[in-house]
Amino acid sequence: MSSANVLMPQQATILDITEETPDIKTLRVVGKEGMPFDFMPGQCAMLSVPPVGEAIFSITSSPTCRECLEFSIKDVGNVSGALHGLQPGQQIGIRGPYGNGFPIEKMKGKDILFIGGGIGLAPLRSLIGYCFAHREEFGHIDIVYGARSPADLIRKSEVRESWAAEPDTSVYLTVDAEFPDWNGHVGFVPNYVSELAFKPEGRIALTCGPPIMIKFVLQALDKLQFSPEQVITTLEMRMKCGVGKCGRCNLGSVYVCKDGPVFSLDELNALPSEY
Amino acid sequence: MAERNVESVNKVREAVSQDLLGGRIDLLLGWEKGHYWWQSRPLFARSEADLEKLAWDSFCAVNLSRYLLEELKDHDKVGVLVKGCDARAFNRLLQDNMVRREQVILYGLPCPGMLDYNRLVEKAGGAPLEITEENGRVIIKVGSGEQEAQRDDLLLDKCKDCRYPDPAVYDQLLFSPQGEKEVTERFKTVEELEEMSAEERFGYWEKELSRCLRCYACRQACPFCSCRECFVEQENPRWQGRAYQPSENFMFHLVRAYHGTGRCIDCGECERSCPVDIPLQELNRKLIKDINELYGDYEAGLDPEQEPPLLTYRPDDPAAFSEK
Amino acid sequence: MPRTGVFICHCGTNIAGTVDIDKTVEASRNFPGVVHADEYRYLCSEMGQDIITKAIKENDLDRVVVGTCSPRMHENTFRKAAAEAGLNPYLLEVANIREHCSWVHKDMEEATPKAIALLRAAAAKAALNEALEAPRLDVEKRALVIGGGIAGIQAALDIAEAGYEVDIVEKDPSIGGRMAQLEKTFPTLDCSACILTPKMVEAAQHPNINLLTYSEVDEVKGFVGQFDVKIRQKARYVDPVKCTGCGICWEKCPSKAPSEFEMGLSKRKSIYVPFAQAVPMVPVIDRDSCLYFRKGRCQICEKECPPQAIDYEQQDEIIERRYGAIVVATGFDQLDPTIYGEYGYGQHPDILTGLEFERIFNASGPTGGKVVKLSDGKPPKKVVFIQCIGSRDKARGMNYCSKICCMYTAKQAILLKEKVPDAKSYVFYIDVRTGGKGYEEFQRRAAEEHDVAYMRGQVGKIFPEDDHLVVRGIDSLTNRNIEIKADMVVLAAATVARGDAPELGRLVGINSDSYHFFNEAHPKLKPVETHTAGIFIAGACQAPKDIPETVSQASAAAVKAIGLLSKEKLQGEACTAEVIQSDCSGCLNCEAICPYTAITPVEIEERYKDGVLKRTVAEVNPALCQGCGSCAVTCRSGSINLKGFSNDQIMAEVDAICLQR
Amino acid sequence: MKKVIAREKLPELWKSLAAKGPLFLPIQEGPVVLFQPWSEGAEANLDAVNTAVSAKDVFLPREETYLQYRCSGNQLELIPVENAEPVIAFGVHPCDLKAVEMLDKVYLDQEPSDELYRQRREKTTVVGLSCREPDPFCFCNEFGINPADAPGADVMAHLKNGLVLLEARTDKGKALLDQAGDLLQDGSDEKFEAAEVKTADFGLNLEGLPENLKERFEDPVWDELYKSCLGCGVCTYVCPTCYCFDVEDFGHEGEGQRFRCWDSCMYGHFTDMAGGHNPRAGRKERVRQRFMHKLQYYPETFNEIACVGCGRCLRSCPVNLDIVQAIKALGGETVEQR
Repeated sequence: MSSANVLMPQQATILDITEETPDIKTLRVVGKEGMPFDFMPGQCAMLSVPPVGEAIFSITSSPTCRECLEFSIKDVGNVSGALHGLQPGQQIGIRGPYGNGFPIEKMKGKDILFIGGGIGLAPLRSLIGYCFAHREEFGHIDIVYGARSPADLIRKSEVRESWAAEPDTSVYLTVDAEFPDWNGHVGFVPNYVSELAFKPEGRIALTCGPPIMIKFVLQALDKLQFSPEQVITTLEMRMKCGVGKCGRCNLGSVYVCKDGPVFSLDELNALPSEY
Repeated sequence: MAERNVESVNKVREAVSQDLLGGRIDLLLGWEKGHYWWQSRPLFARSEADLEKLAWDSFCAVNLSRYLLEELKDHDKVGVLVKGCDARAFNRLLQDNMVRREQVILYGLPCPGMLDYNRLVEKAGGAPLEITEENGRVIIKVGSGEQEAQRDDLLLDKCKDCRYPDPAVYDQLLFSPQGEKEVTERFKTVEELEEMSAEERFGYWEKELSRCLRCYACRQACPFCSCRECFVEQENPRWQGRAYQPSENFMFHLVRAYHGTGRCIDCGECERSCPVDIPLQELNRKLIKDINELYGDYEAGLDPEQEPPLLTYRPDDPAAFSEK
Repeated sequence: MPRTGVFICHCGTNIAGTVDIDKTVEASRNFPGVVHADEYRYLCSEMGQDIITKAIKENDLDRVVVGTCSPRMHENTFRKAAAEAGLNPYLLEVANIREHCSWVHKDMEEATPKAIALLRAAAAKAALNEALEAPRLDVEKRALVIGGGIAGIQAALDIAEAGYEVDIVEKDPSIGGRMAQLEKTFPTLDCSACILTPKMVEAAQHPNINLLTYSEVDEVKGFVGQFDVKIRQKARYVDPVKCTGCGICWEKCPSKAPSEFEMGLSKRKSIYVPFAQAVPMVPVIDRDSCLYFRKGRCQICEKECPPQAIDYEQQDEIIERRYGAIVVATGFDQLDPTIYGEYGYGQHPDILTGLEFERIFNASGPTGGKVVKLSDGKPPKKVVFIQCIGSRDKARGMNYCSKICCMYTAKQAILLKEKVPDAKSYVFYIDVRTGGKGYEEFQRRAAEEHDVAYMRGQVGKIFPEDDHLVVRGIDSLTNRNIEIKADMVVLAAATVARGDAPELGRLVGINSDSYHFFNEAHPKLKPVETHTAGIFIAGACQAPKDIPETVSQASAAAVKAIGLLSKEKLQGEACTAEVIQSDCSGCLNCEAICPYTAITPVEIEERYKDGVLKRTVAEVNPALCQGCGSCAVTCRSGSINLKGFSNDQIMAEVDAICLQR
Repeated sequence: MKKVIAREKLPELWKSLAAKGPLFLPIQEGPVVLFQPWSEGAEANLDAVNTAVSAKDVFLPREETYLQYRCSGNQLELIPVENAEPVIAFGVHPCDLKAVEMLDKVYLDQEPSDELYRQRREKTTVVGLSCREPDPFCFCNEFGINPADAPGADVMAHLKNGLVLLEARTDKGKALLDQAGDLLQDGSDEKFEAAEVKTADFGLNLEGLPENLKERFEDPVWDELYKSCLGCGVCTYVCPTCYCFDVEDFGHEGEGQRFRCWDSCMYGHFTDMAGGHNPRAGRKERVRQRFMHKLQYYPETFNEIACVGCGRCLRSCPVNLDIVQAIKALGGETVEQR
């Protein structure tokens, strides 16, 4: 009964590849018979490129998209590098979904503040898509998204045009420094969040990005009087199994691959700070 | 042994406490007793209370020099107790630019060789309760009585063919030197292996290495393994795979041995650390023997000023390209 | 995935005769990343290069693999073809399926899979190739010539005439070398000194030439265009500026030593110039025999010297200078024939070597130009010349032919007849070799007009008997034993490399053959170049040579040096080593092993806990690095990569061969 | 079912059992005893108190291939590899068997269960072996383990007076004894009880230790405890309760296998992320992880300390940094001992 082997990937095919930034590509992946599996925003999947191996990536498409899974992948390691080298039509391995996903029930009826940086938009985008598809279940949506440079912003046109056009939605883009072709906001994401002075009342803030950005976003939100339960983030760890057994991604007795990667700040505060 | 032991520990303690408590060193690397009387483990002493735990007995096998790699990041000046092999290990690190001489004070301990618990058990025919040492003899107390044995027969393998029991480098020598020892059997096993046919030898190593767990204790204990990132862990290229296959076993052990060519100080810590008793020292000694035969006698770690044979070119080196 | 094109060359039948080209092309199509494969009869031809250039453009190739001869032959050709199509030349990879495959195999069944494996490896490596840029380097417009014999003088004059500064380093007190020791030259019988000394003077007076006599090269660092050389100018104990060359000092000097110039056949003073026409005409004091230096008293030369040029306190001086090119012209030595006990050399004053006999003819030589026996001062009536002493002798001497002996023996026999008309010469030879313009005629003249008896055969023993030397040999044509009662025996001792050639080669960074003659880069096409860019060789330091050959080679070397010096910038090595400093543990074994002193320690700062930790790591100077890769293989942690041959590229090649389906 | 066999007849038994499938036994391999498949000529050693490496190899092999891939052009074929076969593990001591129960909790009880492990576990017949004389390194009593009995065994074996007493306790066990047929004699008359065995009193007080440790993640004790650690993986590889693994491919772009193999939390690369960040970058963090896992994280989830007192880390750690030292440093000592 090998189909029950949790480590066994299934076959999938790359539909197409979009170059987002110099080091980020978005892969659209489909299983043998359509969607490889159902999932919730914030969940991840293991992609394999033999003989290089497997690595875990967050799913960036919304579960409401039923054609394929999307992964925005930054070229930082062996597997991501190998994925970057592939062509559309190439078959790969996939298994999942892994992780807990975002706490959608808890978010319902609230205003939602998304704070993303660089590749950190990947998991948030899945949830943003979900929120737009279930627009009536959520209040006002604010999206703050930044990157080092305009070239490092992913999904630029989608963020600027489609998202900004959604009802009751505000989009704030920023880049770290001045660039000739950029006439938007300039400054680090955490500072922008402080400037925008979001009110904590009835609001849930979700943030994802490089560790240093998250650190300062959390400080900014704290200053804005967000309580730890209102702040949600996702963690990244090295993972091999995705099912809480291989022993890498634990924080105390909690496994990020299984019990995470989404944690509210109060949950995180109760765990050893080993991430 | 008890009394003599107390006396010598006191002497060591006296020597180091002045320096540690007087602030000449920030940390002393020594030994303390482990869970059992036959175990002495590393001690990181910073206070008088720490020094109370100091041990110097027949079980201080752990090489302390290697800890300098980490401790010198946190301390300006570190004192280390060094046996013959530990001192050569220090020279090894010195030659590899891993330590700076002026950051370290070495307290030299001429070493009579360390005892092997398993040999005690073997000799005593059961779990020994206690030992007493006297004039090269060891009296082992067991439940049913006493057993006497020659100390030399109870030594750890790594100490059996030790040629230089005295520290080659020190700032202060704490006991009178033992003198260079004549070793006769150092290359005996290597010679036996050399006698084998290539197939036999391959079979021998395939079997011995098949036990390897890839725990890397040999590497971690080794004073010549000082790379920041071992080839084993490198991703690009991926030299070493994790599969427990003969090819991967050979890859690890042979490459590691080659990295020690002309650098291995023959301290035997690799073999002592191996949980499945792979005769790693035979690999190292084969290379030591080859170096000696090809480039003249060379004892790594003895003199840090002497240029390592593989880093020096001499016109009469064998197999020079220009020779007929 | 790269887009790789594979191109396979038939090389006529050189490759196609042993490798199934069609199969190889077919197999190449299935290599990972290969989108195009083609073949051609002669890929290095213009047509062949066009095929590559076109295919790159048409198929949008970003990697090229050529299956051809050794990259040493045509890598540049194909790189240029790739560059013409707009591709970085370093994205091209050569699979050597000729020298490494077709030439060493006979069986097509075996050679074809091997060619495929080599191509597969090259494609795997090419996939990881990166675009590289060769640095552009400055050229120091000055040349160094090591050796002041005829080769060095000629090379220096040619370079100087082209308008570049040249320094000649000569270890003896005067330039001139071996040619200065010769009496006459074959086949024209010009007086050697008469044709050499004008060149010596010209060199000394040339505004672009700087003579550094009594000097030796201590150290050569750097690389083509920028060699940094340390030259030790040995103390002469004579101030060359004050000295007028009047000669009073050596006239008055009371102590003597054997004269090197006279091959030890006569003595010179302790303060001396080696020969009468020496350039510069500035004496040196030989410390080993000088009374003052040995015993602290004498000082006659100092007292007698009119311009007070003697300076006992003089020290060796180190000159440091940068050169763009170096010509090595250090000449040859003569084999010491004492190893052949049967010839009795060294045991009787009338058994001489060719070079020693040469001095006997010379007017300023040990006998004042009178051809007489050294034993009794009487002219020799019967002289036996023995050829191939140490040459063409596989067992005890050198395998090679010393090339000049047949001719100088003929010359000496002729000269002997002129000086001692009733003398009779006998020549024992293996073959008489007279390749060269007018050489055969000259030798004939000796045999036919000067009463020289040529005997094909070998001499087994020479021993003195009464007042003559008995030479016993066999005439191999008639198989008769021969015994000649000779007055003098001249041994044509082999021409050998200088004793210090291996050391100099190492110092300069050029290699030599098994006899320590310096190696040319290619025996036919690069006869004066060495494998080290910017270093050229001329004269008998490369192989035995006569004067015309030496001079032509010197001019050739000069032209190469001039070509180099005339460049504004040089293209440096693109494939240099680089240190991954985050992984480097700083053991600096690479520094010890680097032959180009291109690696130096450097201190870097790293984050450690909450602070900063300083540590030492290695750094490569890409201008000095020649891409030899020694450091990369020495580095245990793989923290050094050679660009173009990085660890993962090599591993990709190995994997492609080992893991082949 | 109770059976007996004379000790000298054991080789015959091995031969008969091994004919049907792999038979794992403590086997003398040169200087060490290892749990390994028996083959003709192998020297079984049932007298060894503990094998150098635990019996977990049988259930969670150091290397296990579960996938074969083939690649051609764009196509990728993923073929599952089935390799669990009926296996007999003979001579598993109570501590090692207790450890297998702990692995069960992770691999079977905790969702999602691990199919590779389940298959091996179910297809393995365990013959437990009571301990006659403990080693000085043994301290299983501290964890309530009786060295004389292994409750989870399919067959419980005792060595007694030149005899081996075998008692089947499960259907699998009965089947095994049946399989041996005539080689075994009826043992209903024998007294199937091992003599009581006591391991040394290490003076541990484990009461409440996991709870106490919950607050001690940042405790200064870690700043000292880790120092002697060399950063090798001996402790984790010889440990019967360590179960971390890695997944790796072996092959090339054309074809190959994927396997999982043991890994160790003591290695820096264990948690090293592709971007370079490492949450457990230092030896301190890793030593803390290992001991906290045994003494706090595992107990928090499964209600027992993940140590069975087999003593292998006490024996094998090259610098004697063992779990007893850690427990004591963390306050798990009886008052008298302190």
